[in-house]
Amino acid sequence: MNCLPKSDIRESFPILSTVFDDGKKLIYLDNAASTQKPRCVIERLKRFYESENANVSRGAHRLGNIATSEYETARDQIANFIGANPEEMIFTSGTTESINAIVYGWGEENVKKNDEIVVLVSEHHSNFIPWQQLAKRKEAFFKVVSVRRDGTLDLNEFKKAITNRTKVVAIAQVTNTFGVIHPIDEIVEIAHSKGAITVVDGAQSVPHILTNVKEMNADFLAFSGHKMLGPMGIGGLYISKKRIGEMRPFFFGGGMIDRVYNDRTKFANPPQKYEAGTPNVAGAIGLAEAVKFLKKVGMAEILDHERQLLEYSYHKLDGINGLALYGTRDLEKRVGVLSFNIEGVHPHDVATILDFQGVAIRSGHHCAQPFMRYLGIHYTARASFYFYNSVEDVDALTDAIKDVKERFS
Amino acid sequence: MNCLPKSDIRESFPILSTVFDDGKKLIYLDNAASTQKPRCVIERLKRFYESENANVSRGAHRLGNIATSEYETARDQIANFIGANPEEMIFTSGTTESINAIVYGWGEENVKKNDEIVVLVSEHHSNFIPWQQLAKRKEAFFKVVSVRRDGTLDLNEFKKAITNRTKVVAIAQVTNTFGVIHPIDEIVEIAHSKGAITVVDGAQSVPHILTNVKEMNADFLAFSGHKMLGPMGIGGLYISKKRIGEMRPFFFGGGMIDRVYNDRTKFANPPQKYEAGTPNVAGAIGLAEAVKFLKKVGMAEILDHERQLLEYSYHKLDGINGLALYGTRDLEKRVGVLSFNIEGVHPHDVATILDFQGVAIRSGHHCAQPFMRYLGIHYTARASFYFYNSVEDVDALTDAIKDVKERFS
Amino acid sequence: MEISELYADIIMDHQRNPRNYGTLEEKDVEVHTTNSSCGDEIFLEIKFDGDKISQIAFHGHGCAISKSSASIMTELVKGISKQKALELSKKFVEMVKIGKTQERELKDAVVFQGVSQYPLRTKCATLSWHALEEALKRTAV
Amino acid sequence: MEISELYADIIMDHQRNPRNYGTLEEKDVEVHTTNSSCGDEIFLEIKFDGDKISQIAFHGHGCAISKSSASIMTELVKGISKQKALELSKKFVEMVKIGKTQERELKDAVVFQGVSQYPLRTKCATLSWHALEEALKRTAV
Ligand SMILES: Cc1ncc(COP(=O)(O)O)c(C=O)c1O
Ligand SMILES: Cc1ncc(COP(=O)(O)O)c(C=O)c1O
Repeated sequence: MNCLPKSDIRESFPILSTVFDDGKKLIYLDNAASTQKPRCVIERLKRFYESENANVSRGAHRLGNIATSEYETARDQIANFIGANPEEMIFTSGTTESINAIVYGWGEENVKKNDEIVVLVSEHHSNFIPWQQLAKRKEAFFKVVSVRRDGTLDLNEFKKAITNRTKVVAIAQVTNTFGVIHPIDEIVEIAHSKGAITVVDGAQSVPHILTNVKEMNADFLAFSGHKMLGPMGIGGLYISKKRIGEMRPFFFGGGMIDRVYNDRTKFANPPQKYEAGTPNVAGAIGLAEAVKFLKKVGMAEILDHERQLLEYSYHKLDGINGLALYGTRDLEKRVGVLSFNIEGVHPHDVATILDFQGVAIRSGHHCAQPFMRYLGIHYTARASFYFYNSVEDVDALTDAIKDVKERFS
Repeated sequence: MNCLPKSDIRESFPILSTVFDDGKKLIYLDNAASTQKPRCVIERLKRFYESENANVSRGAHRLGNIATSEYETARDQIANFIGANPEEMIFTSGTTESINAIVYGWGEENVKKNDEIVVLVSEHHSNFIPWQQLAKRKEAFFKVVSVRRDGTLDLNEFKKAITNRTKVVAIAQVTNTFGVIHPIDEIVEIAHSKGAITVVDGAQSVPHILTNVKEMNADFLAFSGHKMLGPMGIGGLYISKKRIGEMRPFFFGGGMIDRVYNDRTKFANPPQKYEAGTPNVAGAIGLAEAVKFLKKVGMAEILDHERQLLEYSYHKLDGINGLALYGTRDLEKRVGVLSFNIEGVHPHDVATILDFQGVAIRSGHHCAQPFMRYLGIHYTARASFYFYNSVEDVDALTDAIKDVKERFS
Repeated sequence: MEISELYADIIMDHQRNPRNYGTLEEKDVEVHTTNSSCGDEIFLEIKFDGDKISQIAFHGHGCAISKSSASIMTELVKGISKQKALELSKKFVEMVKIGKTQERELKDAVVFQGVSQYPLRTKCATLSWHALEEALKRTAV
Repeated sequence: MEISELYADIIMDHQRNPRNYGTLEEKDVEVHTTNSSCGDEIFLEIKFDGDKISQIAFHGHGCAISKSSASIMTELVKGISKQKALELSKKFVEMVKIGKTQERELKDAVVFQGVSQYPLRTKCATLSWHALEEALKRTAV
């Protein structure tokens, strides 16, 4: 299995050569929702199921040994990718499960009445509702901090919002709506200075920006495999050494115990303690393969490429009458997400009309209703790039946008 | 893709033709831990990632439409397989998550101080610890009902254990230790007659016995895809119409909402309400393919075949000195699980020595420590059959067992 | 299918100039329905004259499909009986589900046949019809 | 590898007739260690003579690998200094990890080289050695 990205990276992704029945070519610009999978990841899954498949850890046979050692090697590689130690990273089904796991495993025990939980108004529902509901259960304050209309955070405003009563600060390093990169190091530092713990939603950052949890110094980091070339149904949660002692298991079951008595249970050590039941072994192994691919492409190169596409998009679209482009103009503070609206045209219509041309984008509230409401808009259309997108893809996008404008004018 | 089981069913499973480096052929008898995957399931995953991959529901592009409709079709087919309506079945990562979901979504709200939660001593940890811990949090009584030493349940004893204070009865329809089939209809009826709700752990029954949740009349049924030819990381939870109203979402995030405000959230209708975040679309589709395969083989034929292998095993092993075969001798009350011990030989050694011959079995407490302790044994060795196992597999097993006995005598 | 089939002239016309758009001074029933998969919403108001829909108006926000569908729906049902309106609604919903219809009564609404190819957009086309059904149910005797 | 290599005569001999099996009348330290992945457990008791391990005994339950390994371990460390015992332990653990060793001092314990091919069983082989390390740690000054 050669996983080296080909000179033409697109060829490593079978789906990218899709031509639909009507002759339209697929131009996939919905990467913030889910990325496509390189051949090596698809083949790795196949190989696992064809020659290595077994449940992990508790078997004493050859396949069990292979599955177990591949699973733990996957953990090593993925943990290493985010700068963590293997025993600090647990596998989950994705960012949503990871964040809910923090809420159940850490929040239920540690958040008390009158504590404050702080999020930004621009959070994805997966990093918003779990905290909102926890606050409700605990009679804690759920504090929603505003951002600027361009999606960026005013650090001074943020600082004022953090008090000695702040127990949790939960923030996406990169927003999925506008692709804005928040100054996560400063945010973590401010939160810690008041004694709050920090939860970083890395769903949109880990796939696009080199991540090092130790430098970031966050207490928790959540991410999804499917947004970074990996299979669906697998993701990760980093738990710092400091927090792991305060966290109770959130799922109970097989594989996470030392001894079970009728009246009590002694749990295993982390990471097993937090991984109940049969894990998604194939998913973990597939994600490890994805991470290898990303490393070979290079995280710096990925971000750089996305920025270039973003700049090129602005170059082609800027100044068009009635076209709103959202997010800060300082593109250094952005990953390759382009949210926009065409005056008088509902973004669903934009998406459908683009889709006729084979251009796949997303439209809607992007699981960020509080942010949309705050901005006074209902939805946006959103194109999101990854390293396999090309300048030609952007041309197709921008031409199609112009076509919509004309059609509706 | 032709998924019709070949005349020789084994050929549909690529891994079953494995020959290891040392020339030993794989004889896979660890199906209670995880089953192998037919080619059509593996190919279905590949095809999804190569030509259909996208996030579901919220996209307005072609791939999103395909993924969404395949995902919902998968739900229809899998729900139908267990006799449920699609809106009564949610996808989870497996039995363990399903049972924990019941505990968080239903148990936290409905179980009160001094209520009783009833399980059998023979439950798998995944259907034992979640309830034990819930009872602890709620100051409820956790009642562990004994079974006979052969693994069967004395219904009269069970009846006595159920009182008007019993709130939950959580029981595996089939035990993973000895493969004993419990009279689930009667159990549910007794529980309901006292007003208790019933949670059926179907991890070992759904793959082996035709399941109809409506006839069974249980409130909840949990099962795992990987134990029934499906991919890892996917499973299901049936929630009866009666209970769905009492259940709050257990995971919060994208895709399960109607409206999100800063201070409150209005949730979507079931099943979406209980499926937060990006689902394991590929897993669901793969499991639907697995279910199709099972249907073609025929559930009655599967159980029948397993019984024949079990009877043949007993025929070959019965009466051997120092060999303990566990579980009721009424093989009509069993699926194809053979738990045993050789006097004076640790089951880990049994498993390792069998593995030298290519015979893959499992040894240990099988995530049922309370049951092992109750029986006064530490572990058993366990061979577990599925429909693709043959009489020759059983011969290899029984010959190897005899070999171990000699080696250690 | 071509873009021009789904975004046919007639649809574009209704979305630019929706008929019966706004509110009624006098109304017997008002319904607020949302499309939870995207958040679009419609407010539908009806005044009856005996069993007949004598006046109808809608407002809200939505895409071209939902807006034009609402506009065409109000034109279709204005002046007809509740019973007849319900029948039309069933026929419309069936049409966008299976992608075709024989029903001439649906008149201009037949342009929404093509939406069946966009399962996620069928809800846009049926939103106003569902609001209508809800309104009729509420005022049923 | 053949079965007879992992379940070598010497291992089978020790598992049938474990040396130093049982308890001590007088002991300086007792350690209870479990292999959480399978639940096997060992109780290890030691009596020191100054810095030397003068008496040692174990009991508990475990597989042939863990039992014979414990038996061989007790024979190896009886009569030697704490320091020396710790060094042996490190060498043993290293050996089962990488699957080979040059260390002649490990004597009969070298039969456990093959266990490295069974990652889940290496813990069986090292269980008693970890108990030993724990015992020595507890009695360190
Ligand atoms: C009876 C029973 N319940 C629950 C489980 C847990 O299933 P999973 O590990 O797939 O979550 C198993 C499988 O190990 C089982 O056999
Ligand atoms: C910022 C952000 N957080 C959380 C999520 C949720 O991730 P998942 O759906 O993979 O659980 C997403 C993706 O939709 C996201 O973009």
